[in-house]
Amino acid sequence: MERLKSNRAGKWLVQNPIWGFIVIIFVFFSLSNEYFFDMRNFQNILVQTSTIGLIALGMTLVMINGNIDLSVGAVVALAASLMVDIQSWEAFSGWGNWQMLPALLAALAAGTALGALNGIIVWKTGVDAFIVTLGAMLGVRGLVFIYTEEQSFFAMNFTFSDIGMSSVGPVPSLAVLFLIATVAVHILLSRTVHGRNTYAVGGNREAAVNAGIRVGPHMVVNFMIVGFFAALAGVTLSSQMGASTPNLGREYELWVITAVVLGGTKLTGGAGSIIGTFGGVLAIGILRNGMNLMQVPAFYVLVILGSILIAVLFLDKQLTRKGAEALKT
Amino acid sequence: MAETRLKQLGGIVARQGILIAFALFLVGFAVFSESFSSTENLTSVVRQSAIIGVMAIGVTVVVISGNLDLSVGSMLSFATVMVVDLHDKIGPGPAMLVMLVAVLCLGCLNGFLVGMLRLNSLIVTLGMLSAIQGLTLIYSGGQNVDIADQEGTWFALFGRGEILGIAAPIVMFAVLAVVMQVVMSSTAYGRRVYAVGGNPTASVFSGIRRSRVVFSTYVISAFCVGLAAIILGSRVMGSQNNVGQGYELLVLAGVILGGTSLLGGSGTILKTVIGVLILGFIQNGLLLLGFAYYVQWLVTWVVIILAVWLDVAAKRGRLFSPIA
Amino acid sequence: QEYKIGITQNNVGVDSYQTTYEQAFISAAEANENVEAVVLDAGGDVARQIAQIQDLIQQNVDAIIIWPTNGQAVVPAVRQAKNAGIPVIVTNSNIAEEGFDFIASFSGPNNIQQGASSAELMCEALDGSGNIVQISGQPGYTTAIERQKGFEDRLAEACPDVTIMETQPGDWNREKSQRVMEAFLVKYDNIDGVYAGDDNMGVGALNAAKAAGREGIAFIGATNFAVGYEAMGRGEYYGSIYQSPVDDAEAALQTAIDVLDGKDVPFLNYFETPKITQENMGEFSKPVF
Amino acid sequence: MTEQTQTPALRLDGIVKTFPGVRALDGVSFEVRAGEVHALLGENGAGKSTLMKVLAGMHQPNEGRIFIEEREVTMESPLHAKAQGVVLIHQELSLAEELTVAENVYLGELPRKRWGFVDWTTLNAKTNEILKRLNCNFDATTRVSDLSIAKKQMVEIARALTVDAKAVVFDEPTASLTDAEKVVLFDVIRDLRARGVGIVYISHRMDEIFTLSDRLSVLRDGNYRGTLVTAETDEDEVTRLMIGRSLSYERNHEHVELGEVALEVRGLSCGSLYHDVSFEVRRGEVVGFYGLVGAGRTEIAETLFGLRTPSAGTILLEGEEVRIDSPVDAIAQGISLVPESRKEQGLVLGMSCRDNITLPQIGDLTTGPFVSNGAEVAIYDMYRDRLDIRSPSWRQAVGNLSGGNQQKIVIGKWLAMKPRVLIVDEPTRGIDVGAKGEIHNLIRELAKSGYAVIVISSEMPEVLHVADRVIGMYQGEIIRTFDAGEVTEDSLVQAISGIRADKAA
Ligand SMILES: Nc1ncnc2c1ncn2[C@@H]1O[C@H](COP(=O)(O)OP(=O)(O)OP(=O)(O)O)[C@@H](O)[C@H]1O
Ligand SMILES: Nc1ncnc2c1ncn2[C@@H]1O[C@H](COP(=O)(O)OP(=O)(O)OP(=O)(O)O)[C@@H](O)[C@H]1O
Ligand SMILES: [Mg+2]
Ligand SMILES: [Mg+2]
Repeated sequence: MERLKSNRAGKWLVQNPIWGFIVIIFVFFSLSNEYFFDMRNFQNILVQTSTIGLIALGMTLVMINGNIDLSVGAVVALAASLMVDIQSWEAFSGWGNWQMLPALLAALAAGTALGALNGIIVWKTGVDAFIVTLGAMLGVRGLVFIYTEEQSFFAMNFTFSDIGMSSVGPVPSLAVLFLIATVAVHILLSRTVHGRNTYAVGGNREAAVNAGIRVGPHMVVNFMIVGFFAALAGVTLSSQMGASTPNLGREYELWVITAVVLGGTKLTGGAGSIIGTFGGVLAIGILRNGMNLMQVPAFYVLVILGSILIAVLFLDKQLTRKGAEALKT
Repeated sequence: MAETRLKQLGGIVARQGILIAFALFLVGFAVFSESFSSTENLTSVVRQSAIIGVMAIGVTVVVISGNLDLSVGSMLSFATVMVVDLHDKIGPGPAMLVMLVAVLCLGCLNGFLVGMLRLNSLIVTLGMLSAIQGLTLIYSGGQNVDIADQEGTWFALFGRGEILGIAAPIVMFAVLAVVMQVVMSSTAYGRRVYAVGGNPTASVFSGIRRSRVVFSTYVISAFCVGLAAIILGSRVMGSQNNVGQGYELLVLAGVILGGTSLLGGSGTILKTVIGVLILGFIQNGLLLLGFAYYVQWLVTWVVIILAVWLDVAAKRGRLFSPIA
Repeated sequence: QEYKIGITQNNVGVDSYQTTYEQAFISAAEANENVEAVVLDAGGDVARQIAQIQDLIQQNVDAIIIWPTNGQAVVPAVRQAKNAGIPVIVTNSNIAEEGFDFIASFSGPNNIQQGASSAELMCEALDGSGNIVQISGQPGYTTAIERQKGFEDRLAEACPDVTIMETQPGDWNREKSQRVMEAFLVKYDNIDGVYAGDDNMGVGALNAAKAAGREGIAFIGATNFAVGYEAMGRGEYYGSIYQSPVDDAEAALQTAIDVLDGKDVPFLNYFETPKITQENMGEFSKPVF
Repeated sequence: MTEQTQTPALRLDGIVKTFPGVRALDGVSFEVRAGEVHALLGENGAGKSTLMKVLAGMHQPNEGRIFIEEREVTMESPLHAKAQGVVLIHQELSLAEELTVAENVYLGELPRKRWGFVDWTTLNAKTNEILKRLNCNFDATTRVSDLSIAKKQMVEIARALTVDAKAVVFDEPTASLTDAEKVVLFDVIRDLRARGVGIVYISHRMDEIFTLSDRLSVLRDGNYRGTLVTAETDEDEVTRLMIGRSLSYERNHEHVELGEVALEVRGLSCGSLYHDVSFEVRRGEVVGFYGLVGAGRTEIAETLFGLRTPSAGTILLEGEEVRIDSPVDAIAQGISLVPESRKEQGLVLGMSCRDNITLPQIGDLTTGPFVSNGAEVAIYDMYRDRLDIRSPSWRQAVGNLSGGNQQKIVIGKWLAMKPRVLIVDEPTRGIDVGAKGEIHNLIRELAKSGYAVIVISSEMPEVLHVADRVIGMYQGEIIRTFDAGEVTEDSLVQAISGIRADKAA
């Protein structure tokens, strides 16, 4: 253990234990299942995790801020419905494939706007983000049902779903999008003033206020970012399906939060990273994919998934343990 | 003298924004829906709220100690399926006993992982949420369970019967609330829970066995789930594997509506009761007004935020948050 | 000749029907030595179901049976399977018409027809006039929508004097339905009948009415559950629609095998879902779920 | 002295600030000239920090006016205040732990490149410059969470040097600094003064005030008491102004009969923290532990209190070997520890004063299953009177008390346990002179009545004044033990720098 901590790679691993875990399950599934270790399967995993992954990128910012957004699942459904419905509006029928553009803009704008709304409420009322977005989780779902009148939408234009299934070279487009977004948010968080302020606001809100950071607008921006990514996830998900349903994205918030926390972001704010979040997302994706391929019965999948979440935490604890000298509190 | 008393009283009322919000809702619904304020309906709502309420009491204790319990929903499914299933096999008494033991074991597991091993409570209980859901399905084989003789069993008492002329779920809810309120406010144990939630390190430096306190809160929470399962099982006389799905967030909403901070160290049981009742009355009121379900969701969104806003605004003495 | 057949189900464990279906499917597959089954569950999540279809394509199964979590959303994934040369059989509830080109066959009950049958039962129970309330399934799910539509359309046609006073969702959940019914009972004192999207919810409504001491209400459900069957036996429950998950599962597997064998199969392969009432319940065995 | 001008850099006029139940400032006026160090004194809770927070825009005053260079201003926010040239170095650390030193120093004002990117080169260069000026041996890119408290305090101070300030307020900056760092800080302050900055300096340490300040003002119970020129006054006058009476500082060493050995430690080690530590404390005796930050004194105390597992050695209480695995064991054995960090380890800030004081013994204050309110309040009242705790009522949340009063609550909490062995770690950090004297007397009294007391302190006068024997520690080892008679400042300084008696002699 001590030796592990002394070299650089070891130190990195101690800070991001999730990647150690990923290596373990990766090796495990590769050895125990013939279909797992396959380029196409890896692509599948990336595409399948991209939905949760995109949202998790935004959620990381919000959670480092010390807030949370439970409404992302509902926003996914709203964005997906807008995306699929608007592109088939009469008004755009002459636009060819460009009919997707207004739909895309509307979907992303709706997500961003709802994020802004959440953020402004949190800022102005001082009500805990948990309760604000819990309300929004219900309310936005209500909006979805009002908008869709309970209907699922279907994209007549197969180009839409073809985009979702397309590839850039050997890599699926959605995977590329996800990877680009990951890098972008990583840079945002680690290199820009806004990103650094995100840590300050979450780590010590009073210090941030005293230092003159405009905490309110800052938080609103991060809520807008998570709203944007939730909407983007809705768009990519609907393009995988070429359709949307009003119940899309239920319980996504829980999985997203799980991924983010697995990746080392603190619920209390102030700490976390995109590399960690990416690891958390990947870990969940690999687990699900591996268990599908191994045909673990549905009931046991739940038990295994739950146990493994806890096991990862345990591993994390072991890696970061201070040793016998530590204060016992 | 009298004047200052009055002023004090005014100050106290002003700080209890949630009570005002609660009163406003009641009046509002009563104005718009005739059937709302009937005794029949009011008791019916409280009776319905008892299940969420009993669970929320347990979760409040967990939250005060600075942790979360998201596993209560699937634990409720587990417990209800178990007690209903065993009812016909070994009789109501033993069924309840076995179920309580099983649920307490799950609570101990939560408590061990969070209290003793100090693992992050959100992820632990999310993991348990999933695992217990799986356990339930494995236990029942995915089948619904039912009680065959619904009329003849004394198990009917808990969900359908009356005690001293009051619906049994209400009595259980009220008794539990009062007992836990007293425990939290007037016993050494309660004080320790607040201390652990308020400052875990300082509590250890004060000679409090932090691990044990955290452990115990999860046992209490599990016990409350067990009680809720008895009420639910008896009320429905059957169960399905996902009855409790989503309850964890509803329960938490009730707790937070009551003003308990997720950061731990503050909150009271009685306010949780009010929070839960607000949720129950909103749902019921909107249903009686005949809104479509999605309109109900929209209104709930607005109402929840308004209620908590009123509460925090009253506490800080100004409407908008001062942060820039 | 061994067939590898993959199935992705909607949401096993959410209710007994789906669970019994799965068990029936597995035992039917085991009984047939020519079939190796890959059984997956989407847990009600469209995205996960699509992922599972992709995983099945990845494993190069011979045929895919899909119980759609959503009739529209799975169409592109089904198209992907078709493009990979794998025949797709849809079971239980159909996919959207746009996807018909990509599937080999549908096998399952006709939910619109079921709703219509329930409406006919309701007319019968109320002698053509009265006030009723409806407790629908989980909003947004095809089965719920189709049954509601079938019921409402047929009711307006068959007995226009029966009025639906209000419809609220019961989410396929008995406790939720009980709560909804309690509110209905407070609100309306003239309820003559209740239509519930399945018997599980129907029995919840019945519980509420019994607790409130209200009598003379006709309860009609769908997908006859054991509890509904028993309540019918006690004379408390008017009627329901008999639908066997075992038939459903076996039909799906058989259809898949027939497709693989190159036999001619009808495109829409509905199986029988007869009305069941207190009168004729003797002709049916008690549902196993 | 230096080029003092007569224009006030800063003037406060009739400032009133009330909190629910407290009138913290009751019409305070005072002024600071450009190019002077103006000390602000007062008992704990007198309102010093509140006044400065009003000045820095963190609190809005109920009444009163603020002038910068005779121009009236309103301080809307800390940023606004900073823009007007007023910088406040907080009494309590206020840093974002996950960020680097540089980011904390320039928090809210990170230099930008295009597209909102941080200009790291400029940022780190500018920060390193400041750190160099402050003689800090850590780098701008170090993460703050990796720093010791003293170094964090230096980061806090570095913030004052980022702008061209007209006035800088230091609110107890030395509470957790070592002597070496203090010297650097004083140089920086003098440097600022030379540049014509008006400086407000808050401290409870008279020696600092007299070395550093040009003039001093005194607050008492939220009222302004007067301003004195430092060179023309003495400690006694200042003290009288502060607390209304003189302090009799008799050096308390009339010989006390020592009892039998209460606590004995033999060969105690804990990994790399400290090594082979042996000492004994008798009943009636006060043993002082003196050393530099990081010497391992706190860790020894924590081990005795069951918070660390020793890797070797034995602990004996009244001759019997004991195992102490947790604070619960320690308390049961009659050991109390007043911890080093009151906010993190000592107090539950959201709880009332009463609840904090009775927390360790809450299980014994019950009648039947219920906590007895009467017993609790009685304990609170007793220690409030004994320690002169200033709080509007026992219901007040501890977090709302002034720093010094918080410290008194922690001490009261552990005195109330009536321990056999009392360990106090930095007991008077942030405590005013009056209360400090009281606490010292209290410690002596406790010893006299048969307690064994260990005092850990980084203040030499404190150890010398209060302890019968002094143990000097250096890097986890006991270098030398001094008896009451033989201890001198010089020998102590040698010991804590690692120079052993034999070599020194
Ligand atoms: N936020 C607050 N709410 C209520 N009372 C407060 C608050 N802040 C300060 N006070 C009260 O105001 C008074 C002055 O406190 P302040 O912190 O200014 O004292 P101080 O002179 O800095 O003391 P110390 O030397 O102990 O730091 C105290 O009685 C304190 O309890
Ligand atoms: N920032 C740090 N990073 C790593 N180790 C540290 C750090 N600060 C202190 N230590 C180690 O911890 C041990 C004791 O530190 P600590 O400052 O608590 O000692 P102390 O004697 O109690 O000093 P004081 O009471 O003055 O704070 C030392 O061995 C020191 O090397
Ligand atoms: Mg102060
Ligand atoms: Mg120390």
